Amino acid sequence: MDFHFTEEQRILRKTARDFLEANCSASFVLEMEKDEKGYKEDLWLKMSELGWMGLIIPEEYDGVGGNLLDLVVMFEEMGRVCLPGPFFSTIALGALSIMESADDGLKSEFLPAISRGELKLTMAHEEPDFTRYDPYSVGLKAIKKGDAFLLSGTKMFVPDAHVADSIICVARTDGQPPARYGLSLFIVDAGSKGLNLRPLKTMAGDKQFEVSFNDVRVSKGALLGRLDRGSDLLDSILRKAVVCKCAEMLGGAQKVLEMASGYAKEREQFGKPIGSFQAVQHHCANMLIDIEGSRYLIYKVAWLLSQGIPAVMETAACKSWVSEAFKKVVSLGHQVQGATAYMIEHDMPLYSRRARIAEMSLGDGRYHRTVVASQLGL
Amino acid sequence: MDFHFTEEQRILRKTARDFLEANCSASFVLEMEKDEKGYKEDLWLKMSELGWMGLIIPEEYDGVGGNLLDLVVMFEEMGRVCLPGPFFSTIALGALSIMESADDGLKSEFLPAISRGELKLTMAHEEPDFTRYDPYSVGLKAIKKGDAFLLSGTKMFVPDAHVADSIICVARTDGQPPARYGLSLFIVDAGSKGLNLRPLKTMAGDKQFEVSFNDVRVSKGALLGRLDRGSDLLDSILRKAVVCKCAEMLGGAQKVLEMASGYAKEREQFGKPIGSFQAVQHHCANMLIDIEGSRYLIYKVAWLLSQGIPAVMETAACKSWVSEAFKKVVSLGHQVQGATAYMIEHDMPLYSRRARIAEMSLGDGRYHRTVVASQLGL
Amino acid sequence: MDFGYSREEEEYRERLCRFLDENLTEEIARQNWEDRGVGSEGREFSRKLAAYGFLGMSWPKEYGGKGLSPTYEFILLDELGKRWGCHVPLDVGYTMVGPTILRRGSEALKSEFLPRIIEGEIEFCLGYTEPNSGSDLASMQMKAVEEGDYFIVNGQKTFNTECHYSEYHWLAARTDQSRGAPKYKGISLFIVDMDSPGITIRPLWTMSGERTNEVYYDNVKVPRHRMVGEKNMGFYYMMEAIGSERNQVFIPMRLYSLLQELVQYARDTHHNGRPLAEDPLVRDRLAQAAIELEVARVLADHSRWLESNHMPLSYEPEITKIFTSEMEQRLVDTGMQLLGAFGLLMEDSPRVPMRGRLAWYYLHSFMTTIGAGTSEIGRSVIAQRGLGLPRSY
Amino acid sequence: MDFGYSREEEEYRERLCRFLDENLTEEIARQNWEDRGVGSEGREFSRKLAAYGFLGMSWPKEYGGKGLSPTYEFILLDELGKRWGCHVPLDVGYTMVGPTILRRGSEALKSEFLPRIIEGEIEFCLGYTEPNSGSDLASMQMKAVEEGDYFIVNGQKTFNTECHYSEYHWLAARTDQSRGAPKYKGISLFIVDMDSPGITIRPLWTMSGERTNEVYYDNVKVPRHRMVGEKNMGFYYMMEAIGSERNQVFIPMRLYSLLQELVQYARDTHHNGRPLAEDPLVRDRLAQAAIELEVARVLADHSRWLESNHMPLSYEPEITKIFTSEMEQRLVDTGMQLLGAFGLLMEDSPRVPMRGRLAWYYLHSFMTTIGAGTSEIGRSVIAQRGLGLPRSY
Repeated sequence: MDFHFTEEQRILRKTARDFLEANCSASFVLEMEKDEKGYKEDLWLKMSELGWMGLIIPEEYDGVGGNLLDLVVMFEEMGRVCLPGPFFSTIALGALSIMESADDGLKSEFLPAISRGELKLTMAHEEPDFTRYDPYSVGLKAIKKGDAFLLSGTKMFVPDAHVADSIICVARTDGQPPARYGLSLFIVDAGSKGLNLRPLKTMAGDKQFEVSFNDVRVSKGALLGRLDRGSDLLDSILRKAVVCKCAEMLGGAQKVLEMASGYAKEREQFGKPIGSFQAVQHHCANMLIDIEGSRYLIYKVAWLLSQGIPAVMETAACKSWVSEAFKKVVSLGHQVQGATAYMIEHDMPLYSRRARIAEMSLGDGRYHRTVVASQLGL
Repeated sequence: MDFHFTEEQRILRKTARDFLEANCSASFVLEMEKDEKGYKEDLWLKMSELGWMGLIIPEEYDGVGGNLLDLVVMFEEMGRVCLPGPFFSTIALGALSIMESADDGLKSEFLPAISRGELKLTMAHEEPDFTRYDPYSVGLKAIKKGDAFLLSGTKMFVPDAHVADSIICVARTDGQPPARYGLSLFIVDAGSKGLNLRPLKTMAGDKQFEVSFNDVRVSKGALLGRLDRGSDLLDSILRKAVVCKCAEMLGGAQKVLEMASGYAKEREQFGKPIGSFQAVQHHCANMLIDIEGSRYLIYKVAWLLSQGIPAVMETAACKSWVSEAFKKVVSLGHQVQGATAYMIEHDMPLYSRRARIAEMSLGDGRYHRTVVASQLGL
Repeated sequence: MDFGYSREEEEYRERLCRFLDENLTEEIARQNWEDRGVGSEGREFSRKLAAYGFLGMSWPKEYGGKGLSPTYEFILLDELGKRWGCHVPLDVGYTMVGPTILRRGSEALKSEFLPRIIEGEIEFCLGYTEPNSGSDLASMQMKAVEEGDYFIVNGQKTFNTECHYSEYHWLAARTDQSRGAPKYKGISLFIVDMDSPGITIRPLWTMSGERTNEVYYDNVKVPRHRMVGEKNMGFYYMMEAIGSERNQVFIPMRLYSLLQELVQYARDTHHNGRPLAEDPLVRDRLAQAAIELEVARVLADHSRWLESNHMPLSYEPEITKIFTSEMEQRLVDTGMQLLGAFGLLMEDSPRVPMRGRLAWYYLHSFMTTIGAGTSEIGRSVIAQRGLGLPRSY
Repeated sequence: MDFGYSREEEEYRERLCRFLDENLTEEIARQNWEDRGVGSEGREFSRKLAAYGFLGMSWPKEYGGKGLSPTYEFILLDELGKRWGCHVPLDVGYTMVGPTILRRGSEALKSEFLPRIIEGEIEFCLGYTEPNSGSDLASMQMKAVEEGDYFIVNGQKTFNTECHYSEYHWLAARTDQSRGAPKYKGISLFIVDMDSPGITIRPLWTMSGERTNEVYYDNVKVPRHRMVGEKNMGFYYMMEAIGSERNQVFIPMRLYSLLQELVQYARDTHHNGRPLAEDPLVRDRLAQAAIELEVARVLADHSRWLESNHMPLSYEPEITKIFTSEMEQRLVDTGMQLLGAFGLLMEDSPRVPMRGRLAWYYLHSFMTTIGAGTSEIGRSVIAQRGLGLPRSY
């Protein structure tokens, strides 16, 4: 049992905190919400120079060779400032997918370029015809035609599709939704013919897309993992991505608590700091309780997964809990900080809007509780 | 719109309050929990002399001719002191059933005797084979044999069966559970051959029984309402009984709030009354909010039903809400009053134990929310 | 005990419903509800509402009202609210300022303002909150110094929401600057022309897209006769109005349309071939929301009944406010659970369900438990006034 | 970051599990958990636990311990807890009194008491709470006046739970009666033989059937050498011990068996031919309970890790306590929703499911957020110590 981060992780956190505080202010985030691209290439390159793109990528592929806990530290810091841009898509959905696939050819092709900041990825998974999250409710068809596959169907909520060089597409090669069997993952070049994007407009101004595939042709070399058995690979990718998403939320929640408790110490009404009112104290205490639980659960799951333990139940528990916790924290953060924090220019709405995006991303609490229930033997 | 009670209702409340405070102390209630019979006949007779048994019974049957709101006032006061004994069973389950049945012969036979306090009734409805409340999950069979019916099966959670003179038994005369069609109600003489009681032991020491029917013979004159179509009658009986049960809970909740806020004013810690601490204030405020909502919803439903409006959704909403509210109120009541109120001799546990009994009686929140959902068109 | 309406009241409701079904659009409803500023359609609707005789039912006849029971006003608010959460378009004047003018204003102020309010012609904006005076409103610092027939007003207000389209500012300012005077005994109320020289308005935009304002007063001259009631009594007037204001602002039926839209969504939306409405979890949560709406309605009914019968309002409207506002937050969360990721989409997004109303409601919902007094202050008020607990601060 | 156990720790756990599976019965577990008094079976189990070497793993060797990490103690508490919520049978001495003797007691006290605690031979009862001193413990009035080699003690304690079967009272009493002294600077701790002349015990029965006690002291003579540590420092000793005590008392795994029994019930119980486990509402609620148990466990793990590594404990054990105790109440409600009316039945009723454990848990659950400090005090402690907010009282 050891809750210490390593010296390297502490340095990583400090570097990330300093860099992001200097380069990613709240007004920058608001600006990027309105920006069509949603991030700045020069910031991306700076991050790349710091080695962040390669953080989790093995050294043999020009990466830093870090582990999932290193990545958790990074996402905590990014969540803390609501960093815009395709880092999550490229690393947590993209690089991790390729690493999990254990396909040396694809690794050589993609990982070094990702490491160098030259390549952006994303994943196309959910679909408009399925109105609730379920990873196996996939209807987009990939039909074998000679040495290639033809992909047809529509994907929803694809993050950063407008800047991705390649899209990892979850397709059905056999069976009917919601069968777990019959899914396959393909890496699709974003410039492929037949790919069409429509930007969605979400409450957080993040960049999500509807992506339609009209007979998009991919070679059989684009298959990631095994044909028809993609769900196994998908599950292991999603578990790691879930922890990264939870870490993002944790960073945001921690920042909200700091804002709220800071405000409670300074803001005076009735002749004293509002933080001396028990109601405000208890709101702040409730935030801390929810955050501490989230924090150690995230670290535990990251540790379990980094040990190669599937941790199906713990990961689902983590996403469900942290989603709910972040929601509660932003509610209380607003309640403590009053009308001022309801203004769009205040930092607070950045977090309360993203809390809902993160809640729905990679499965909401409802979905993950169904996983926990099954794991309980129900 | 008028939230005033009539002058008669105010007098009724005052009389009931005074009488019950004088005759039903907390220690008496505790004593009755241990008593096999669970009530005192002399108290029953005094209540009868006050006209309480006949309160809701029409004057033509020797009753007082009151309405459902009068009965709500009475049950509030009874809930306030946790009155033990078969009043609820006899009146809310018994007399109301017979009145709803619109059978003049049965009315003449039963209502005057109930009015005079000479007859006690109860209803046998739920069954051990059905593990969740659902009024139509009835399997006890009534088979026609000549001019009579033979009843076979087992009933659960039958209140006060040990002192009832007659038991209104919900039986299946056609179809299979959980079909709504095919239920019939019979009035069974408690002395009938083949009837067996086993006392259940609940957390509130109230008197509930398992009642088994082994070819119990009843004449066809014992049929209450129409054959096979008992569910219509049952529904309208249960709606009124539900309001009475909610009124009982309201009286209890109000008393808990009075205890808690009284304690908060008197108990000092850190040199001042604990009621000046915001956390305690907010607990008390939350109790009041839940109680006020319960109160006016109960009055509204009682008024609707007394106007002959079925109020299916409102009644179900009422039971669900009031059950949850009473639970929350007793939790907060305990939290405000600390360790002292955790002692069995304190009044508080009377209410917290009964809150759960009442929650489960006549359908828990879960069940009633399914009714509301259907009424919403879901 | 009677939860019914009289035949006259029901007839009024029917007439009103016909009118609203013809004249009220979602766009008009949203202009007010979302504080987007009441535009020409809203102004026209307001005048029409008045012209058809639906405004002023409970106001005295001498100012253009009909002298009937406030119950009619609540019927109006309920029927408006049922339609996309609409409110009286010029609601600050109609539901908040007007009643105080009626209670405390001079005959001249009454004659000047009340008829125009009832005709749906003018709007006011509240001028209470200051940067350092939120929950502790009585600590306000805006100064009004008497000079002959005028008050000279200086200072700053914030979160004054309707200022950019209102004709008048309903301003609270400190008129007793002497040291040692209790802070709540030195405040007066004024009606200020928004186009008075020296007033500057700066927009503040909320996270849900509404505009509110900072308002700066720089030696603004306000005629003495525009002071409402007695000098230094303003805080008492604000407090005596608060119960009735809550009754007029926190209208449970304004949540009815959101609930109905969610029910409809659950019926119409399928997942893997089955309507969401069949899922016991969905059913349980939507049923709970419907139950809470029933509760909110009886709480409001009770509090309204007190007002309609001129009985004192104490903690009761505070309960309605807290319950209704917190219920709104729970309802929004229920909606979010139902819609999942689709609930994140804003109104002009492809594939958006329910015209993006849910996302807007979410963004808006943070304000409901803060605006017009926080739930925390409210609960202490309930404990102290409703239960007699000692003061906590 | 490492959430694993060492090989030695895992081996210890395996050995322990084998022992518990053979020797621990539900009856023994309940004697302690339900404060029914530890009977002869419990005493025998306690001695056996010691004899097999499972007690004292982290205690110094000179007093009979093994000088290893406190992690072993937590493994013991977890494995006991998993089995019907069991605790160390003589837990007050083992988890609360012993550590303070070790930290603050004289060499004589250590030698006298520690070996017997580790041998599972003796039990203590806490003597803190008084009728007028609950949350405000430092206001206690029990007096201990020095007279030669003795203190003469007078006064009353209440809710002193294990007194009727313990050998010793772990008594806090006021030793500085001078006016004006801060109330928390005049309290000392004593070890008092429960059979000392002048002690009277009166039973108090709780709503869930446990016995607790009022304890009256009438000129009870307590030898001076039975004072623990320095005079007037008792309150500080109580406070410095509180974090570790919470770590030892609020064991999330004690809720594991209840959760498991509920899952089993949902699987085994049918309604109209379908197992309750198929109902999405049941699944959602039980999953939520399992998730909360995961959260409680990592909170406890973190707080334990601080203790095991001799880092200061601040607000962390308070979080574990609040979360675990409130989670218990939610879990019980989840159980009640699952069992419906059958959950009302007590253990000796016909047709009772789960041996009536759920009804007992419900009755017991009211105490969890009050005993050992209320959630309200706890949240203020968390806000003040964990976040640096100013004092509220």
